[in-house]
Amino acid sequence: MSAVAPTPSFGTTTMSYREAVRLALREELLRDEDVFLMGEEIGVFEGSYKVTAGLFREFGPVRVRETPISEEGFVGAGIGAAMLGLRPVIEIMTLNFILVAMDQVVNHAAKIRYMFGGEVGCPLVIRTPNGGGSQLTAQHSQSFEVWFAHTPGMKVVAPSTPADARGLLKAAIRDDDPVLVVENLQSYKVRGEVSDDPDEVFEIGRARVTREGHDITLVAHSFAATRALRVADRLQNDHGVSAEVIDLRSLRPLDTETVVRSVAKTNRALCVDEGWSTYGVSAEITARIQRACFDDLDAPVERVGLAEVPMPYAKNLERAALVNDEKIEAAALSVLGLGPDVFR
Amino acid sequence: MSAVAPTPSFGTTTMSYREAVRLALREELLRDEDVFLMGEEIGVFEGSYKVTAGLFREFGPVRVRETPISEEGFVGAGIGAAMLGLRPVIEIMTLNFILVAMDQVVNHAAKIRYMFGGEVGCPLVIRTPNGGGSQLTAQHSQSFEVWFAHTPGMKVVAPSTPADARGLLKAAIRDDDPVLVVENLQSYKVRGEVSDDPDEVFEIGRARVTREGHDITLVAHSFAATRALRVADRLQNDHGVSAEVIDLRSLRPLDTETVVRSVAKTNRALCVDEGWSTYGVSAEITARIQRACFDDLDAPVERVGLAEVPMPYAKNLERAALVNDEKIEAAALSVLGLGPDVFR
Amino acid sequence: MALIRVFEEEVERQYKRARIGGYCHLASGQEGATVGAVHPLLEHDLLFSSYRTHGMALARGVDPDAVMAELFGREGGSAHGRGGSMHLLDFSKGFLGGWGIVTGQLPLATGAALALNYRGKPNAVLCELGDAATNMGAWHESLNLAGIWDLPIVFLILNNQYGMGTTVEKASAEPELYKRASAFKMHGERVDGQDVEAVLGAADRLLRRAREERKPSVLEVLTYRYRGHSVADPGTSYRTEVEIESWKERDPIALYRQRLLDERRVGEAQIEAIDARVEKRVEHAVAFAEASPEPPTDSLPEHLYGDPDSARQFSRMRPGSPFGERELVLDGLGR
Amino acid sequence: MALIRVFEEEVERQYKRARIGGYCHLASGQEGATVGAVHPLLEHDLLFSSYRTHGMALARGVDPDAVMAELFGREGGSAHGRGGSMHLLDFSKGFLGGWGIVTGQLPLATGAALALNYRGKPNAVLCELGDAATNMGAWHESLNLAGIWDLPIVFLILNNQYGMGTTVEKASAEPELYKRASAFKMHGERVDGQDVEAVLGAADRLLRRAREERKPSVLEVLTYRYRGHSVADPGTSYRTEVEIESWKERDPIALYRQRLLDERRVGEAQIEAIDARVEKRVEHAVAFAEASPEPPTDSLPEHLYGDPDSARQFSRMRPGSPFGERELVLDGLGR
Ligand SMILES: Cc1ncc(C[n+]2csc(CCOP(=O)(O)OP(=O)(O)O)c2C)c(N)n1
Ligand SMILES: Cc1ncc(C[n+]2csc(CCOP(=O)(O)OP(=O)(O)O)c2C)c(N)n1
Ligand SMILES: [Mg+2]
Ligand SMILES: [Mg+2]
Repeated sequence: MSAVAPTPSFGTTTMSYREAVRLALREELLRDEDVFLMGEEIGVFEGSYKVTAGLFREFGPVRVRETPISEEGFVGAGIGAAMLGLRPVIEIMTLNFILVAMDQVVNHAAKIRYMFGGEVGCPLVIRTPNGGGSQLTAQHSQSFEVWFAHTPGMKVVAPSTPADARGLLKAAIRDDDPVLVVENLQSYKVRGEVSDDPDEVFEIGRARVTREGHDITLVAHSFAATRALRVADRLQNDHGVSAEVIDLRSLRPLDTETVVRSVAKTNRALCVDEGWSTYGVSAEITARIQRACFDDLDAPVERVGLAEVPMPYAKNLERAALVNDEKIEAAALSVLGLGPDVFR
Repeated sequence: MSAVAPTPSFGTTTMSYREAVRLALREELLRDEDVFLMGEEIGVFEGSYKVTAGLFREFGPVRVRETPISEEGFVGAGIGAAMLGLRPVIEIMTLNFILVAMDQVVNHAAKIRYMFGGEVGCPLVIRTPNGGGSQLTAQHSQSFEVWFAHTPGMKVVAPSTPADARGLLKAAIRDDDPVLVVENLQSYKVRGEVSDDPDEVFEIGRARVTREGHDITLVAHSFAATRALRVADRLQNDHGVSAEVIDLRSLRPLDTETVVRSVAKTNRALCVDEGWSTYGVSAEITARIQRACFDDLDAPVERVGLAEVPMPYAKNLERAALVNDEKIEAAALSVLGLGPDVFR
Repeated sequence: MALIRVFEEEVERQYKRARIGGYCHLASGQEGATVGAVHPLLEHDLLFSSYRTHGMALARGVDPDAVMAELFGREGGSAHGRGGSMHLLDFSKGFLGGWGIVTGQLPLATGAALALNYRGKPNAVLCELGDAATNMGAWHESLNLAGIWDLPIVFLILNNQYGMGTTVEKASAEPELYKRASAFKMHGERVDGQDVEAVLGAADRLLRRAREERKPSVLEVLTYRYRGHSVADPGTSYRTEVEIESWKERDPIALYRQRLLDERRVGEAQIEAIDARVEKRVEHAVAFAEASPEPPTDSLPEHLYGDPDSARQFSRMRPGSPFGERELVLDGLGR
Repeated sequence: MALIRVFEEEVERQYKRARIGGYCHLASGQEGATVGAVHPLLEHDLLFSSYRTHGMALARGVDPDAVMAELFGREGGSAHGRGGSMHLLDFSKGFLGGWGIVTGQLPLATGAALALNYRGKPNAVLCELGDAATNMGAWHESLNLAGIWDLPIVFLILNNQYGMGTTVEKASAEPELYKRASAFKMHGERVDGQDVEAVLGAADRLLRRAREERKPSVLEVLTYRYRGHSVADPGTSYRTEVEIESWKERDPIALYRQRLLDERRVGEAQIEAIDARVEKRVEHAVAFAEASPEPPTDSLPEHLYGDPDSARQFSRMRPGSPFGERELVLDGLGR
């Protein structure tokens, strides 16, 4: 399962990220009888974010299983079913709610195979939107996927494009280990080309250089990778800066190799994360870059993240808290020594 | 509450870390009627690790409240009581079990004050042992305190000495915000001097240079800070290396200033963590050092952590997985260019 | 009830004009349940609710101006614009929120009841939750704690028949939710939520029991929301027009008015006067909200920590800190 | 029963000799409950248990050699030395663990029952838990799911009167635990655990019901552990000698033997033969465990991931990786 480019005989279709996720689910439901979906309101209601629209009608209540509000219970049920060889794909309505099921994920799903000496596995997928940006406030706007990436036994992917949303979700479903797939709420409306090849599956653990450049490397995942691409264009147009952009796509495993190769070339790096920076994803990326590229770096690796407060409601406060293109641009210019030192 | 050295008029007593925690609890129970303890088996049973021994007999069932096994329920109850101005000190039997209460801690305790615009607070303490080393295996040997340190609204302290165990726990109890206190299981038997001053309270957010040196800085928290001190002695005795040791003591707030001052002097740093390194505490410390000490560093900042597997049971495997003095020593020599490159 | 109804209708209008954002859960149809349950609370009693909380706050006497301003995200809001629709709060009124995680408020309310006992206060806690919330583990743990600790609390289930789009029958193995109290040897009962006086009677009785006998209980109130789960949900894919209409025929406000008129407890003129007052009150709330300033953008870091030493505690964190984290180490910490 | 008793007595001896480490929970006194409940399982039925699991495993027919070797932390153990006392497992026997988080196994067992239904299998799941575990939220969620989804599962409460040192009365608002099934409209019943045949009869009936009618149920078995909560607990601070002795008078093994003799179903000689066989079996297990090698230290990273592509997936992680993480990116990944 390493096809990266679409097979020549297949065309592509333009679709939204949301549609790409749905397509992946539908294709995998068709492909493998052991695959089933489980989650709150994914049936008649068609999903809180309408990702599963139409699937209940097509596949019925056994393959698309509606659950009560009991994340701990049904995440655990998914794990138990996965131990018996089924391939449950669980939707957690938003990442925030996984906290009530944390014990099942961290103490059970992630531990099972190792703790029992390889005698039983857990081919489980949990997919869930994260992030802020719609005034959903403190309890509904978080991006702590880093916690799962910290957990041996888990795999964590965070696609930013429709093609990746489909190709990585399919990989996750076919993978024999527990995989968390995070889908930033702001990514759902992102549009892009998706291959018509039903077997296009992307390898987990492979970052992608989504834009080549030579002055600075922007490293990001999920919606921040979309932002980084936009900012790279602005940097080019407004400042003549050639930024290389790396979309990590996977947080565990992490493709440090691709990041390091880029920074060895550009000699500067900025890590961007929709979540909080402190003890966040960008801390790990930074730590690895400083070590692997110690002699290459012309400036310290810098980071941009969410303001370190619970997400406030008021529009102006939320806007001030979120990562945005302007902050990334200012930070990049700062790293390049071309703008004020925003890090002070 | 900034007294660091014991007031001259008070002497000190040698005691174990466990006794120091107990002393802090007893003193604060005596000092403030709003303080009460809550947790599983902390009463008649005297605590799974006997930290609360004697307190139930002395203070009775209201001040030392035994709970059923319902971490989500009683952590939440602690938060609710704290909103009304009480100062609950909750014992979670081991950190591993906090996962079932994760939502209450992260989505509630940490968010309350900010989410309600400062109209209500949450002066809650959760204290809990973490770590491995006694063949307790995968579900009982974790150190993911970094997740709470990632959470704005939380404070996280991790004392390594008896004096700190008492002084920081007392500070946590008197603090108006939610504080997680982690007590590594291996620290309970550590002995040391504790001031007889009942009002000796240490400031949260202040790291300590526990050993001065000039060749390399070892940065650690909790039991790893105890190990680092031992290794520093070995480095001195066996290799003539002068290592400075910094005990972080607090993870959020983090005293980067003290770390940076040290590395600016030694020009080399090794971060040690009893937990997993990847996306762990040491990633953040490394990221901050590389930025603040970019021009000072003679070698990349390196990290030593727990092998990235769920903790295995077999003694030899557990020993191989854990951080130990030998690994730290080898890593330090490697950073200094005095030994084989253990990082390859 | 009238105030809540008109207030929420205005909220929906303002939401469509994008002056209110985020999740916004209306409770039109549930006013009888809300007012009936909240009314018997005494001054120092405490109230917790879920995210469907506008009516709860208003019934508890929270200033409509502060509620509307909160929805507008203004400094004059009950949470100074930080909380929004789901996170109203008025500590001075014993209204302890507005919470967004299903069942998250139950352990908190249990702890508040524990605090009342701890302090020897004669008061009680009322904790609202939805029907679907009874399927969460926190429900079980909270009721068990309340049971073994003899806490003065009433768990108020507003059973509006659905948790988003899922019926009670589909989600709960015991759909007669009040019976779940028996797992804790606790008293539970069910009442018609469209009859505000019936709700009031039951709530009053159970709250007294909580205050006087220090005994917890469950009160299930059967009711219905006319609108979708939130303003984003048309509320039609999982239920029929017929069903909605049949509930509207037993509208709690209309029923109560009719009864008051039938029993000659009030006259038409008084009711008209109430309606007029309510309209005015809501207009005033909108005007207040409009006039209230946005929170200053540079107040972003405020209210994160409350301990007076926090700024000093965080003062040494700065070097090497990332962009985005610096809010944390500005002096804005705490109040 | 005899095998379990003697096996666990040997375990305690070996623990004292430090050949077994970690947490180690003995169940002497509970053999009637364990064997009675597990015996009626059919070949493709599934069994989940808590951490007090030696007896469960042995009753299910897991090889005593593999169990003892696991306790010794050897490669020949049922989890190849990775799991220890709390995490026994034998997939081939339908014994799905040995779990350490109180109530953690309930959602898993519920999911296993779901899988049986999904695949149209005629079998059932038996899921053991302790009395104190009924106070956890996961209990509630699991039973509710089992109820609404008509899952073939029996929740087996081994009520040994204590969760560590806390009595059932202190911890559970409804101390008659089987009654808690009513919160899910589920059948629940209670049986004397010292009478192995009574347990067997009840378990058999409820398992049949699960298999044939696809209906979940709760079986509460009253029993007692003679030893402390774990080998680290003397088990005397929270209960009296008198209490312990009174339970020992109704020892399940002695009672059953007496009944068999009284009813002339076996003779003394047969019992002596069993005892001799059991002694031998346990001796054999110890010998096997002693002879089994430690897991190779360089196998530390094995079994972390099972997907055949995992090694490739992780292959690009290496540069910049910290010391301690490198196990992850060696080729030891997976089996
Ligand atoms: C733990 C958790 N899971 C899911 C959600 C998303 N969610 C919000 S409200 C809701 C339905 C709740 O229904 P009910 O308890 O009946 O209350 P109602 O909305 O009808 O007032 C869901 C699923 C959440 N907020 N928290
Ligand atoms: C979530 C969680 N909290 C606490 C513990 C620690 N603990 C282990 S066993 C136990 C007591 C369990 O009692 P019970 O369910 O009655 O089972 P028994 O030990 O009596 O067989 C406790 C508190 C745990 N393992 N998991
Ligand atoms: Mg509802
Ligand atoms: Mg028990």
